[in-house]
Amino acid sequence: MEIVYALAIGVLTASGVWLLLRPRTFQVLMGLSLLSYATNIFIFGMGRLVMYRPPIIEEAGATDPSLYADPVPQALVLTAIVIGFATTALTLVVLLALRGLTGTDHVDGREPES
Amino acid sequence: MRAPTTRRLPPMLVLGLTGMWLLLNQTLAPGQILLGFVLAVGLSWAASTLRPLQPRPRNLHVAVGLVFVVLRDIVRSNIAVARIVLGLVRDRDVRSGFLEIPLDMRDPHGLAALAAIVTATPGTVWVDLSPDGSRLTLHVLDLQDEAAWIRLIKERYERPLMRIFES
Amino acid sequence: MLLTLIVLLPFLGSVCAALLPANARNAESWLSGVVTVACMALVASLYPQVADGEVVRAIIPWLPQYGLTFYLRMDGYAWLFAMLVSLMGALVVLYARYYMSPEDPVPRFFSFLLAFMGAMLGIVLSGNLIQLVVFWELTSLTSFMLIAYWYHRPDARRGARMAMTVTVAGGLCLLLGALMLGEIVGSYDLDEVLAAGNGIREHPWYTPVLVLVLLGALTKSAQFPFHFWLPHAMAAPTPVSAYLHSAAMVKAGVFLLARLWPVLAGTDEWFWIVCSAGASTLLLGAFCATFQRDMKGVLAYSTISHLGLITLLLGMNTPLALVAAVFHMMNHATFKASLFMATGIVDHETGTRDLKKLCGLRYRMPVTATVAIVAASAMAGVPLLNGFLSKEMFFEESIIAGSESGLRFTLPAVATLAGVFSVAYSVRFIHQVFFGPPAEDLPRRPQEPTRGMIVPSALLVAACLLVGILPSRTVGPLLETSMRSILGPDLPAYRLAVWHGFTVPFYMSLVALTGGVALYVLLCFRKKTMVPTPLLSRLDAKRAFDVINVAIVRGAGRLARFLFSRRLQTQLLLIVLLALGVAVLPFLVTEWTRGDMPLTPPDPLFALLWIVGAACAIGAALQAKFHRLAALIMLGGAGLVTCLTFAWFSAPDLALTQIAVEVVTIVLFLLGLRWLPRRLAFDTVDRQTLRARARRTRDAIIAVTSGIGIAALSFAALTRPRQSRLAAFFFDRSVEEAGGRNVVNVILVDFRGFDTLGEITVVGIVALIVYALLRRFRPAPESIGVPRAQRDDVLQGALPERLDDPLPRGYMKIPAVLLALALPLVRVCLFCLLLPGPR
Amino acid sequence: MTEIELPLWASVPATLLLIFGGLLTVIGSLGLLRLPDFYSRMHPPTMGTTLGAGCVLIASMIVSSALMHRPVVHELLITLFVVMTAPVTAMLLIRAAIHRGRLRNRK
Repeated sequence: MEIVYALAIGVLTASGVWLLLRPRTFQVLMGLSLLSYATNIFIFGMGRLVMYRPPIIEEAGATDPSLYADPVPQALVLTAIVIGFATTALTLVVLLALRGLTGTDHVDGREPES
Repeated sequence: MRAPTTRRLPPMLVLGLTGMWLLLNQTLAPGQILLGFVLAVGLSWAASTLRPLQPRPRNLHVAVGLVFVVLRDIVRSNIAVARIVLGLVRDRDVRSGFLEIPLDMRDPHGLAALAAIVTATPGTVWVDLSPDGSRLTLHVLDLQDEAAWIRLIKERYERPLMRIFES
Repeated sequence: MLLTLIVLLPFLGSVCAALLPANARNAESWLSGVVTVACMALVASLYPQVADGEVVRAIIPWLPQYGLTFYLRMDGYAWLFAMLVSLMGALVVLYARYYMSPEDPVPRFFSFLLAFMGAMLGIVLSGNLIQLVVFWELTSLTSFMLIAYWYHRPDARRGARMAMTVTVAGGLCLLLGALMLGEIVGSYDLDEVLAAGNGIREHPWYTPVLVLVLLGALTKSAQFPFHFWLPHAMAAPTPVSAYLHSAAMVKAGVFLLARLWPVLAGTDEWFWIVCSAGASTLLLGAFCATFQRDMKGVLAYSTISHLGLITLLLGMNTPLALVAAVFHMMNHATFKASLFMATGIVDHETGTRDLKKLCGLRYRMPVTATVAIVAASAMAGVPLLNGFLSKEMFFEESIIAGSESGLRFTLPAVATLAGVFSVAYSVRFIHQVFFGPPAEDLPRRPQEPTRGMIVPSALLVAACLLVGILPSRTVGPLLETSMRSILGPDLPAYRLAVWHGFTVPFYMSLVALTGGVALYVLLCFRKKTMVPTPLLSRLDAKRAFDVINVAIVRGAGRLARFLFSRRLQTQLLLIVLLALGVAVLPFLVTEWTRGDMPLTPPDPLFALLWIVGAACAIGAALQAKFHRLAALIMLGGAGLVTCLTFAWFSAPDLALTQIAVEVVTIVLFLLGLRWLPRRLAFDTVDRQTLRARARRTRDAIIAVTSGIGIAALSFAALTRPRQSRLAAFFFDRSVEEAGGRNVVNVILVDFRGFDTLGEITVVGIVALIVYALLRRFRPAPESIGVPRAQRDDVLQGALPERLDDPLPRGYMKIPAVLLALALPLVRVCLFCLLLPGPR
Repeated sequence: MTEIELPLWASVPATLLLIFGGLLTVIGSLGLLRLPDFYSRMHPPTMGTTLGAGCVLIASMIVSSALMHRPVVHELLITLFVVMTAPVTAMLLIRAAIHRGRLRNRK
């Protein structure tokens, strides 16, 4: 399980970084999204992989943390997802505006000379 | 079809939304009913600004009947398509194609209901509606004789829908 | 606490003054006058305590564990300066009321003037080194604003910038010095610092500390080689010059030197550095002042030279010299301020300050003339005036110090020479402005100014006379207390008297007077050499300053161009590489090990899921250039798999959020696609140059490396047991304290509620930005037209031809109806999720 | 996942319904593979969305009602939404296909 998980993070990161280094704004945007997936899963994984034990307390009183998944990374990731969405939307609009202003969708705002 | 500017609350919509609210909350508590009603009124008012024309369905017993007809047809056509897919129809080859149906119904909600029915029954897909709304194009998986299909659509679905929405 | 009030009052006043309407000249001046007078009264009210030699303190702890407290202390010396500052402030305010013309925006002026006064009082009264430096910089800032008051004039802007640069740079040095002092002493408390004099002098850091502090002080009080900013600061309104550049700000430097005198002075370094700076400034200033055309220029250079005199005195390492220095600070403040005011009057009435043009004003402005003459002669050191006394003491000290330091003749000679020049420029100042035939070609017809402008300078001149005639009765006790507060018990006996008998200093001042007059007469005969300043016009410190400025700016630009690339691609590459390097480091230090936690059995379904997910990710990476839609769909696939992963490892909330965000993001992307340029594979494939291929390989290597790295990292982390006390904390608390069973939600909305609030704020800000960007959205020309997919519909007339058409026609009709019907239902569901139901 | 014993009257029909729905969906997907052209491929998946989904929903209704000891009818809403949204997607897919066909004819 852990191996699969780690590999998944790796693949997501790799493709995200690759896209991040591309010259076209759209590619960079996709790269950002993929990277944010990778990051979220990574942070989430820091709470270790726990199955069938969502951090929802069944009965009040005696609560043993080892019975549940770690809620802290989940909370962090929840925030991260929303913020990531905000940034993605922002980047998208910015790149559209850039494309409208500069007439190109190259990240540098102008086509390379070569 | 009324003018887009006038806003009257569509009663059906309000009732439907209230019922839906209760359904979601799984209660019949008076407070919930009231809340749902207020919510429904507000929402359907908002919706009526977005969507000026309102359905005025009548004689609902027809609708009940129609529902059962449609359910039966769904089961049937499922089996039919399954047989086609699994290649159980040896005796003849399956010829699929487009089918043009002249329409008498103009009420958009009726048409919407028709579209829902047509898509819900496997074997027929709604393709196109001519801009003037006089001709409907379907794509039928197993198009044996077109006349039968046209009759089926008009008899089984269009007439009751017209009775519901346009009478 | 009175002290706090003294410092606070001007700042409050400045805030109020800034809020007054622009044309409320009287209100402004009343406000400022009240504030300044109140400060003066407060300071005066503290005199009895101070006179008994006790130190008034006000301590407001701020970060006591770091030795940072807001600490005000007032001893005799501080009292003297506080008095000086507030008194001058009051007079200047009165003067400025009449000087400023109605069209000047007075609120700015008065508010900055008051702020400056507050900062100055802060310097004088602060008992904490850091705090002192803070106020020090505050004075630099406010003086910048005041010099640039007429910011439409380029010379004002330039002068302001120059003064700012020099003084603030000095202030930074001072800050460093203060920090080192604090390190040496172990506390920034001024009392302890003053107590630790010997320890500091023996400390190895002594020399750097001394140099740094001196840099601060000398820049502030315009000592050579930093003197050049003061003449250019004369672009300020005359009240400002009278206040900042004669009485208050330029005195801050020498004030600090005298304040730290017990700590830093008494060594040879001190003697040589301070004395050389002082002496050179003294001579240079006096010399230049003799050849200025502008009245304010003369005054500026004479101020420089007098400050040099004070510095020289401070450098002499003898208590008496210190006494003389402090005494001369006060005297100089009085007569120089009154002279500035007189200059302002002349400027105000005649419209020019040019010594060439002005002539014979005494016929039209007798009162001003008298005032100016008395003040100028005080500056020249004519007997029966305060300038004479301090100059006598100066000569005397120069002899003593010279004999001690082996400069037996140099120092006295320098002193006398400076005296000669000062007499010369004083005489010139007066003679050319007020004597001779009345000038005709003046911009305005001069007459006596309103009483309000005369009174302040007249008062100051009266003070000069009083001090000059009855020194021991007037300033004697004040000087006594202040000196006692600096020097403590070992205050030498000295005698403030007009007549010391026929001593060497007396002859020296005689020489100075006669020589000065003679020099002026001599120069009058050879008028053509008057301007520009002979043999100094070539080496212009200002030009050097400008050159250095330009050099610095250029260098910065070059450095930026060297370090920083405008190209986002390069920047991203650098960032990624940096992150990669940082991540690699730990692997290099400690070899990578897999944790000892047992692996959970791999679930084939999960593996399958992630095979799909990986395929989606890679596909998106490969397709994003030419087939955006496909890439987008695969991105959605990857997101979906992520969401399922969350659900799988028991994080239902995450799964829900992820799916919602996923949908919205994809929809947004789809909306955006329409505005992006078409790019087809075949029109760029042939441009696969070698460089492009190399770049792609490089990027691929980077990407794969980072992927492997993060995979290894996460595997290493996942296989180690986690120890987190946080989880236990939240589990214990969430039901009792927050009354929620879903711990994640409880954390978000309850324990870390403020984080969530901030997050919501971020989202709101983003929404605003998006709105702003889209309002001004200008699509690219080729994507304005109807998209290809809709052209046929246009041909068919399937689009609604009127906007108020309730429904589109043709094939889009039914979807419109259905969605419009579905919308309220969806809304109901959303409300149901929103309102906390019985669940 | 806490194990709760499901009463027989609920488990048997639920199981049957699930099997039947799954079967229908599989057949639909199979049709997606086997049928020749796009338009006819549109049809079989509808089985999954109509009867298949219906069976699954009814099963889930039965099960959850049995678990909560009260009738649970949320699934009706799901049916409603499916019925309302399915035509839209179908129509838009068809439109895309038609558009593509037009393009191909132009070339």
